[in-house]
Amino acid sequence: MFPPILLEILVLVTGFVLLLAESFSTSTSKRSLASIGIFSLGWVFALSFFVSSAPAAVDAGSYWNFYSADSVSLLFKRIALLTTMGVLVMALDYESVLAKNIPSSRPGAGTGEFFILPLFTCAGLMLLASAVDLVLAFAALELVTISFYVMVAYMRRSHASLEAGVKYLILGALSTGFFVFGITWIFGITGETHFAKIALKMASVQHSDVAILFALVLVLVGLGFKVAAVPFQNWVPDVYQGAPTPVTAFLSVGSKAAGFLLLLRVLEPFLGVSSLAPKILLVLAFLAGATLVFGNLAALPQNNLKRLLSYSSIGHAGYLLMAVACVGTARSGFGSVGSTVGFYLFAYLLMTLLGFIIFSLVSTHSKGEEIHHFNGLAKRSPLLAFGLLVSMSSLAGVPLTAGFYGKFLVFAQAVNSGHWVLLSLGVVTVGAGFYFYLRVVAAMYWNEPSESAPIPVSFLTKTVITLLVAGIFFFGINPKPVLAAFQQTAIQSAKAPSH
Amino acid sequence: MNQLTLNHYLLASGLLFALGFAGVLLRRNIIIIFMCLELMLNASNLSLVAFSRFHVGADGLPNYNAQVLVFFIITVAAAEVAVGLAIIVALYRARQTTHVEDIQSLKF
Amino acid sequence: MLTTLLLVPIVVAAALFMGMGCRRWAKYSALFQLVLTLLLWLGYNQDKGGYQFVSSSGPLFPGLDLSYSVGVDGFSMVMLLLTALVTVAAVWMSPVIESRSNLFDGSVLLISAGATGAFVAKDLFFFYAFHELALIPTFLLIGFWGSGERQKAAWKITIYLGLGSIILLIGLADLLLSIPEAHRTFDLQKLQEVAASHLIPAVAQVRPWILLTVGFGILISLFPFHSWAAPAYASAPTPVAMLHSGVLKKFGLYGMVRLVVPFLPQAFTQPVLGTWTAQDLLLAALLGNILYVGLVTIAQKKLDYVIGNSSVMHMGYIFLGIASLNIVGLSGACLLMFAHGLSAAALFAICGALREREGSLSFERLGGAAKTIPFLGICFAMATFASIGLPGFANFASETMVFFGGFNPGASTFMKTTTILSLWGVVISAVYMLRAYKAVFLGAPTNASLKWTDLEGTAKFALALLPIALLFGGFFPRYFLSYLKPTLEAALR
Amino acid sequence: MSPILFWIFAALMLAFGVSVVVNRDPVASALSLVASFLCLAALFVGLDAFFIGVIQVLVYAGAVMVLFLFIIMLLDLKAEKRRHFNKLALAGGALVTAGFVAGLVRVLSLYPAGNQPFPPLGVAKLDDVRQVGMTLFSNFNLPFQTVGVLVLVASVGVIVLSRRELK
Amino acid sequence: MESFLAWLILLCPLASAALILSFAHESKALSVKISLGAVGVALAATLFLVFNQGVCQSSFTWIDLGPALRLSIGIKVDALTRVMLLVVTGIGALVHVYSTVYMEEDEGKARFFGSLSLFMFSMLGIVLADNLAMMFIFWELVGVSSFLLIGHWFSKESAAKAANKAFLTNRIGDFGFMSGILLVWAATGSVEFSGIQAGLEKLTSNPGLLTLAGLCLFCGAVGKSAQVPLHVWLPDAMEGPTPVSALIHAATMVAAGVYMLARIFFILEPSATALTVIASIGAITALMAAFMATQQNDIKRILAYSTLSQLGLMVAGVGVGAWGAAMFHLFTHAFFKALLFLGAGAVIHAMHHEQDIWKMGGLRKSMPVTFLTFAIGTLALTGAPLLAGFFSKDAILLAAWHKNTLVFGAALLTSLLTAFYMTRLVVVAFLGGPRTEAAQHGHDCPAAMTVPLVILAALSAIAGYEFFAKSIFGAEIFHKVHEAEHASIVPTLAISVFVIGTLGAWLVYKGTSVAKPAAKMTDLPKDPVVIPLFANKFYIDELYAALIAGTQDTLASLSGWIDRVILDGVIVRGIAGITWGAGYALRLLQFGNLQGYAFLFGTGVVVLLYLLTK
Repeated sequence: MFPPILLEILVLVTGFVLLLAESFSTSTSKRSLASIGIFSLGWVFALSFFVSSAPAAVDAGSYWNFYSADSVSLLFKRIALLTTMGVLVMALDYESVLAKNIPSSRPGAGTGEFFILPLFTCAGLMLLASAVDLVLAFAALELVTISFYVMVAYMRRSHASLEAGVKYLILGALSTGFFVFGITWIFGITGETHFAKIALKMASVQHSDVAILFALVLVLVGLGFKVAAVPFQNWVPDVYQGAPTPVTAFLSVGSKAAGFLLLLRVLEPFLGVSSLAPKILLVLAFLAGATLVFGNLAALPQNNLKRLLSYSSIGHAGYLLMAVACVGTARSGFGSVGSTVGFYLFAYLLMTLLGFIIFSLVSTHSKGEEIHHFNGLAKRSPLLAFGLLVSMSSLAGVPLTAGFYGKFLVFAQAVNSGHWVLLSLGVVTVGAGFYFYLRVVAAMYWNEPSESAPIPVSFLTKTVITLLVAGIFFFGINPKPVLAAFQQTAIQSAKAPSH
Repeated sequence: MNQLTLNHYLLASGLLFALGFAGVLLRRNIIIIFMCLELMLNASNLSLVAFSRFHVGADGLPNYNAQVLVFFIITVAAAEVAVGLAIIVALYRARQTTHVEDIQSLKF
Repeated sequence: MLTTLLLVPIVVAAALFMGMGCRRWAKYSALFQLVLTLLLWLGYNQDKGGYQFVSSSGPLFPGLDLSYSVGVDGFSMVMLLLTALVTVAAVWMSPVIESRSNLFDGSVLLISAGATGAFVAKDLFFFYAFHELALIPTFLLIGFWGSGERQKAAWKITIYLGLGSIILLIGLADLLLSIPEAHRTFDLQKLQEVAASHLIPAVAQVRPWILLTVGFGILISLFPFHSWAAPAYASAPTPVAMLHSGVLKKFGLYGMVRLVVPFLPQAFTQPVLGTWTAQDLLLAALLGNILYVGLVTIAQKKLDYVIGNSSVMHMGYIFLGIASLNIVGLSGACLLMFAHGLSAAALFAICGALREREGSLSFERLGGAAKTIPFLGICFAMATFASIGLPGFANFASETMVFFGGFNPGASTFMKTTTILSLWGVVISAVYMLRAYKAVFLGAPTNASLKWTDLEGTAKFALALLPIALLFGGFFPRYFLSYLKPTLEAALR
Repeated sequence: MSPILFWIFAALMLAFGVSVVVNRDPVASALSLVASFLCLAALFVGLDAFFIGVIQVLVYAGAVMVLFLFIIMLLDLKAEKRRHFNKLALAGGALVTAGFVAGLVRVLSLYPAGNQPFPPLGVAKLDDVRQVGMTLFSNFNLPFQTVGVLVLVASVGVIVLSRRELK
Repeated sequence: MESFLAWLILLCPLASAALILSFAHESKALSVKISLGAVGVALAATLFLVFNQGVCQSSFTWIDLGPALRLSIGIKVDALTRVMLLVVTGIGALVHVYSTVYMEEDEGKARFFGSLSLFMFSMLGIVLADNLAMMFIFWELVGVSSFLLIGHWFSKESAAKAANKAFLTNRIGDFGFMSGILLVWAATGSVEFSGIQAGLEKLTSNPGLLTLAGLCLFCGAVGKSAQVPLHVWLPDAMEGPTPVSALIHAATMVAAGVYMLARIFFILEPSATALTVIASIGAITALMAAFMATQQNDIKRILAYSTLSQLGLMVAGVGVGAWGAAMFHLFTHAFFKALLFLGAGAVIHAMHHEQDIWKMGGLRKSMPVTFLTFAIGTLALTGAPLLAGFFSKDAILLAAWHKNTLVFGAALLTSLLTAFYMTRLVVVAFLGGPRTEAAQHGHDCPAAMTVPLVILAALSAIAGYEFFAKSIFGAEIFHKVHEAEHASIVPTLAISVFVIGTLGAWLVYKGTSVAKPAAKMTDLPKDPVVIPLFANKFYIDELYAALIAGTQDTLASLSGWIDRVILDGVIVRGIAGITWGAGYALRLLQFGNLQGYAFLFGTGVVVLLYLLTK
């Protein structure tokens, strides 16, 4: 059994080594960097099953105060690793587009860092997964955010990429401002930054409700931005559309997963306080409802698939928030909210990644992102079409796919908590979802292609697609491997503070 | 007036924060907007330091955890400025503008 | 055994999707399904009753009793037989497909597999999930290979059913959560025992009742959620229309009997809307199916729409049987599911065969076809007779039970009135079905119809299976009831 | 810190803050920013956070302002010809800001701890640097390392984004 | 033994139908053999039962749901059953024989015989049924077989229409019948005749319910026996082949209603209201149909209306409490009406499917056997003394005389009219000279057709006599026939109306029998109101057509419109449209301006702030 921090260290070391290699190598092709990255991450992923998982003890040695390696953290680390691997695979296929959009004298130059930065992002996500202290959480979150700033704006010849970069930068910094202000207040009220200690303080010390709620609003704003909750979602469609597709996928999965994990961890100490919990949950429900409706309905008239997926990403944030809004109020049953969110994110990882990989391939090849560029894909490239079909079905929540399980759990949580208004919004949005997701399927299967040549797909990509499809079905039938992580989880419900 | 309380600092900090936020909403030059964001971050720092001084520990020292956090925030802000300005420069090179109304091609 | 039954069509479908195999594979798969189902049917010990051929994977969900487990009791056995019969007829009668026929056949098999799965599932989750397996294939099939306004119809059915299933999902969750935690399980067999101990208080039954009834109701095309059905069936390719109206739609009814009746019996008598009880509302809705949709059917001028609407109308009878909440009505309803499945499938099959011969199915362009295509004519006549409830066919036996059930001495006045009014529906259905039969098969042959050729070879046998099964059921309803009775008695306990 | 000093520095800080927001000339804005931060540093010192005050001066006056000015020069940004605040933006911005301030004031008024004076320190003389350093390198080592990586990423990013011509 | 025979009677025709329809539908000869064999066996078994006065009861369960509901297919042979059995199998057998020739050239002969066997099965089922549910089953089945047989020549638009009409009209009656069964079942807990009888007091304790149940059950008879207002199908049913008309639409199926009423008389008896209604409907039917018959030109239609009228008489008989008399009339009527139809069939056959009596004439000479038998039939029907009809009609009249003067009057008038229109038929068709080419070349048919005529003529002559009828009816039922106290005025009146009617028609129509161009032959006397009213069947068909168009079709198109426009268009599409529109509107929030986004962001913050800290 290895110490869990080894995982982050290995990822970072890989990053350093590749950085050095990039600067000293004379080779024009940077593809091998990505391959090494994927390979290493794969090893780290494998290793993650052999680390000793242990939750952080509050008063253990100073170094580990902030770092928890419970099974939930491990699950999220794995999510991060898988996402990054997927992103790197996509990045390989995306190289041609990238090279065209970087001002350089030689093709392929300047792409190297694009393959390396995700490793650092990944490390940031992994650290975030383990962070049980606001300081580490802040540091790790900013590591992730800053690397995203760079990656989003990476294609300097593409006006869209730059515009997305600037928008993300400004709004991201704005949200960071709020987040930091919120942290400040939390610290100010409790005098602590460690979640568990905050919880203890909340349970024992007299405090001012209004001040705490003020702090929480600010934190919620910051995290709401990360998870794309309405009304802090504005950046999402524009940035997703402008960013290089692999980065979009990364943002959509990684950033969101991080945001939700942090949201749960931050809220946990406060939901235990009976005078606060109803108000917090009300706000969460409000956010959830707005997010659900906005994300899913605004996607209806969308013709650009990438933008459609970004609205869809908002919509899914809505479902996740719906689950979060159930924290602590539920009659018992159907596992914890944490497990619901965790599984949903995991499922979301599989299906979104699959969708983006195929989208990236097809849009690169047919030079367009509109839905009509996917016309007749079933005839041109059946595998891609089937993959996208599975991805869209899963996103829409068709049973026997992982996406359905996620949605099932969310709805069950909401029923359990009696959120009937949210549920009725949920019904409408699921209906809308069926429409816009299946529009893609309809284009692929009903329409005739404008050109018949199949789209070339590398072996690696094919393998990844197959694995993702298999994963979607497997976890759509048997969610146990993922859910098991939450059996002895810290994020249970507010009723039982973790330590 | 005679004795400084925590609220004095918090109010000052809050006003600075609001000022920064107002700047973000009003100014159209991205660089200025970015400066305003720095104002907001530093407003938090003021609060944090005030809280740090407020939470005197059993050992009679201010709560240094908060000061460390301030240190991190300053560092992060600096890094953010660096990257942000690089992006702005890249934007300027490509589009010869740093105005927000010139970058709204991505919409709806 | 049951897993094999389920996996064979899925595997064959997968193979077909990957471009392997050909149409014959699909046909053999369907045949295999029928043979295996018949073996199961004969192997099922109806004296013992209960779930048999059970196998389970062990829990799949930490903390919850959810597992992949299959098993059949008498009721699911009957539904399984229906599935197998209709599948064989659908696959073997399937029209010639020029474009991407592998995808077509594979999708059809998937629909069948979905239905099979829903009926063999012994776990609530998989019961629900398998039903939805058909959603996407249906969408693809109607949209690409359908006729008329196919894309519009495909969208409509998909979104409508999608909405229905999500409401249903919420209802199922609500139902499960209403059960005290110690008894909560996804296992249908255990649920049956739980239901028998009536753990849900009467007042708490109303909300899940409404959710489930609306959810299932949408899937079953209960009035006023029926408007998706007729256009979808009219546009759908023949096998889809057959499987969907014949088998898949029964899923909702199956669910009503499996879940609503045993768990929420007291909800029926709880006031919901003013002084109207849940039962009253259901009765009003089913009258909408029988009388209103019946009249709508009379107004149709195309064969496919007549049959599509008639299929909606007949759901009313099944609901009447369910609403009566007694063994007589419930048995009638269950047998009627079987009977209606076969007769609707037969009608759609013939409708499809006619469409292959004549593009439009509007009455003014058809006539006198019995001269040139007597076999289809006879089958159509038999299916018509069956569907309008003539003795000799299973439909009659079951409708009789439904009426007796609805008119049982303990029934409320509204219930009895509804039964009598439903009885009038039998007249209505005779009006439109005979009108349709006359318009298509009787009278002077049209020029076009003189060139038609009758069904050939295996397709003939495949089609004939359906009326034969109907006759069998009509003559020996007891045989089927011996399968159904233990389940239904348990459900009513 | 004596209240007088607090009032002076706080007022100056806010005044320069206003100047950042309203100044037409970017250079003036940048200089106001630094001035504001210097006042902030003074407030830090007044709160016995000497080390942080020093860092504030070093980082902002020394690095960040230079960076801003450098970029302003590099891009050759001119002062805006006229102060064209969009009326709508002005109204909206004012409204939102006012709303936020109102909320804040309300929270402060309801925050009991806020009305208490600062407790006296238990030691006569603070060895501030040592204390911060100890905390940073012991308890906060892991976040510190993380921030280190962050800085690395930022520098890589800056290089990537601003390389003019690639090899 | 008895029950075996009874089952044999029931199942033989079923087996025949199944065999013919599934295997022998390609071979005419084989199907004829099978069918004849089946009916022969049935007849033989029936004769055995009749002569041995066999009684039996046996059943097997069809639907078994424990105490809640148990429906069985059961047979019960008693005196009443035996009478009907004999009528059905006897006439059935004759019609089968007759049909072998009559349908010789028809390409659907196999189908015809299959359907005929199916009919035999269904009809025998009604007769043998020991419970209402089973009776209902076979009730419906005779409807089907009648549908198949009426629509035998389905390529003919009118035949297809008539088949549908017959079926649907019957369905309406069956709706009432089933409702009645449900009412009775709900009250007494049984559908078996014996069970109902046992639980009858539960029903009689509630007179309103009793009357309702009785009338609902009667609805079935109204449909099947073509009573007003559901009589419209029977004349149209003449589109079927003539043997079918003879068997189904004259002798047996249409009489099933009367048989059913006799069976359930014990339910009707306690309700005076129900009986009065039944008597009135019967009387009205009898009278109306007789009026209509006087102005028909189609030989089969005249007979059809006559059937209607006689059925009305029988129903009126039941209504006045004389179910025995009604059954007796049913019995005799079956023979002479079958005879008349088969005779008409012979004429039609000979005339190459000409049915207009005005295109006949003088057939007396060319078709002597047919004429002779037809004349016997006519006399029997019109109530000529010493023939069968006289006795049975007399029994009904007698009962009515004691019970209900109005009914009696109607019945008497009906008899008068019957004598009139039948004489008119005979005079116009058979006497005088031939009016057309075809009529000149008439000829008697082959033996297979004439022998049944002769047999039936013989039976028509003797069926009314006590020695014959009693041997078949059995003593205890025959006693019911003549329950009513004798009143000598009744036969006197009956004979006088017979004489008046016959003479009247003779006088009116004998002049027309001189060979004249057919085109000029019209009915006499001229009258602008009454005659068209009779000729057009009181415009009831038109009334119904208008009624259906006015209610059902309007409702249907209204519902169709609501479904299409309101439900699907406005509601479903409206909801979809609103959702889509909302999506479109929400999308506009993504207007691309960074500061706008920041503003929204800030608004969000403020809103949350107020939500939480308010």
